[in-house]
Amino acid sequence: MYIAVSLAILVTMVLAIVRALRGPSVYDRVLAVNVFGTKTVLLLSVIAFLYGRPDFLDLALAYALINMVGILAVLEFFQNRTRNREEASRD
Amino acid sequence: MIFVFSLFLLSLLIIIAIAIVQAKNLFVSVMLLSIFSLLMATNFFILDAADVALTEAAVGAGITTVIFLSALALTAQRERKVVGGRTIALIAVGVLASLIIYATFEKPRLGDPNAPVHQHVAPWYLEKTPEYIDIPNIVTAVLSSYRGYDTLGEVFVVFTACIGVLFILGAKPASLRGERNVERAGLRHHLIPQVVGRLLVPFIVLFGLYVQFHGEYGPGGGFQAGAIIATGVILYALLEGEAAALRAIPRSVLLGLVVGGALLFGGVGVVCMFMGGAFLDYSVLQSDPVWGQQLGIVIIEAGVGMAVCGALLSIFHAFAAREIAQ
Amino acid sequence: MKLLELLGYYNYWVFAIALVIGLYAVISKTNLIKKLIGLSIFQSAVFLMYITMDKVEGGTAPIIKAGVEDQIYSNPLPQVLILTAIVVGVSTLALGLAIVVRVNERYGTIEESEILESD
Amino acid sequence: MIDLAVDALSWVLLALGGICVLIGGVGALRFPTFYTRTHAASLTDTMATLLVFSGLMLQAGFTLATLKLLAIMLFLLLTGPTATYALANAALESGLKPEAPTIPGRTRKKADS
Repeated sequence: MYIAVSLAILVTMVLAIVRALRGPSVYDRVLAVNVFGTKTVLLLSVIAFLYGRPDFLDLALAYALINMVGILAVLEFFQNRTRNREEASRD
Repeated sequence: MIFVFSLFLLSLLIIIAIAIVQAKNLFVSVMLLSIFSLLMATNFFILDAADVALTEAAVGAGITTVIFLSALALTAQRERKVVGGRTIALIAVGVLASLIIYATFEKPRLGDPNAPVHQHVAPWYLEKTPEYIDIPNIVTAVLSSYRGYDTLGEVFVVFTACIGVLFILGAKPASLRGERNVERAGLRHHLIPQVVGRLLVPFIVLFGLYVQFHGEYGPGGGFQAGAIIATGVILYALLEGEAAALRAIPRSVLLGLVVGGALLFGGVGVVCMFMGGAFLDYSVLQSDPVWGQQLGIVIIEAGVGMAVCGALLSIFHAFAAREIAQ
Repeated sequence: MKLLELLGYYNYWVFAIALVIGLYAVISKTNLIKKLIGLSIFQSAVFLMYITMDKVEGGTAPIIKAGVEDQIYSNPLPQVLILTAIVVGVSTLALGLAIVVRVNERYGTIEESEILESD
Repeated sequence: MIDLAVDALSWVLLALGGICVLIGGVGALRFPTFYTRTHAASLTDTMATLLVFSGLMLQAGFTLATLKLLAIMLFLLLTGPTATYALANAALESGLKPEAPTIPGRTRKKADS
């Protein structure tokens, strides 16, 4: 059963990668990164059970906690860029 | 079965690597680089390297993206079209790739227990660690005790890189426009990230401390903990604005962490010498050599964690300050 | 076993290909940030090779489980080397990016060809 | 008997979780515009996470692993939708308009009437 679930997650990872490669907008790529991040957490948890070493869930926990930081950095990046453009057009 | 996963993930790694190099938009490259890092961490995990996977996760998930995005905000986002020189480069790397692949057939295959790597010092580490140091995580034991010199060197490299970034970005830019020097608000007007992020920051720091002090028993240690705590503070800086993060942890404290961590590491080594042992030989710190080793490892890991956390945060603030100044 | 033998070389092949992809970016791209991205791919490829070497068949991560006899553990040494190298890698990457930022301020571009022209 | 029932329940949850992951992945690939794709992707963030982690928790029993799984699940449920929000907001702020797509060869009668 673990294998079936991990296969489903792997297929979804491929779909996310296809989305990341095809774009078309940069936001689609960021979305794919986000989907890929959550899928990695799921895959790591399932693999920990498949291995029979559930004490290695620390890695999944780390990703669950800090995956969002990258996406928030993207939000701030776009926000600052938009603001700079507005200021430049006002000048 | 797990090896089929590995095969699959490694193939994805190649596809992503090609896409990173092909992408004309540098922002897209950076985004794909974070997928690359996730894949790399999963592969490390499958190859039994839980500590390394945790390090890659701590560094690759937040800090690399944040630093790259700050650099992109300060420079151009698109790559110009290049003309010429492509074919020669392609031929050169093609030849190199086939040479390396040809050479790999001489290497022992994956997981071969008789490979030369597994014959030299590794069996000794695995066998003697319970006797000499008595902590379950052998990676931590090797990192901070048997190969303490290496780790000291690496900590000083991180220290030097941090000082270098501070020197290079610390100088005032020539075209400083005075009145534009306003405080960036961060994501303060986004209510949802604000609430969730504020909830997460203490948990990230707590998890970092867990990784720091649980490093003797499970995957973890100073390097990972430093990176995770730095990520937590960076999240705070993203949410509340960079100035608020600097008010919480001022620059002087950050520099103190970097210098203090490196000095703590070196200092323990010198104390060992004064107490009659060799440099970084912790056995002499206590009357019982095993206890001495354990005490030494805890102090060393704390030093590493302080230095890494301080260095990464100083680097982040250096980039962010440049962004506001421009 | 057959499959495992094939895979035993596959990891090294991926290492070789990822290495040359990174190298290609470093030597053929003129954009300085792209060069640094290539450098970090190159670096990751080297990490992959080291970690591939640490794997022992039927082994597990080198964290001793209490009360379990004759368990095979993977080699801790490459893990130690790479663990420190990852953190060092990100700080040196930041140093490189800092230099690129200063180059951009001085020359107004991060394309190598244009920098060479303006000098 | 109880063991078997718990096992069966956890398998059902895991299978449903796997199906949810797949559906979300296909949606994120096939949907026509960016905002619809975020909608599909959020299915994998919430429902799939809940199902897969509940299944794993039933398998783990009362151990430290269950606690860790619970923590991972809670954090994922918190961060996933937040990240999606942040992303959609970034797209909106940078001027990507949420528009209904016009698919050639397919008339949208309901929307018109």
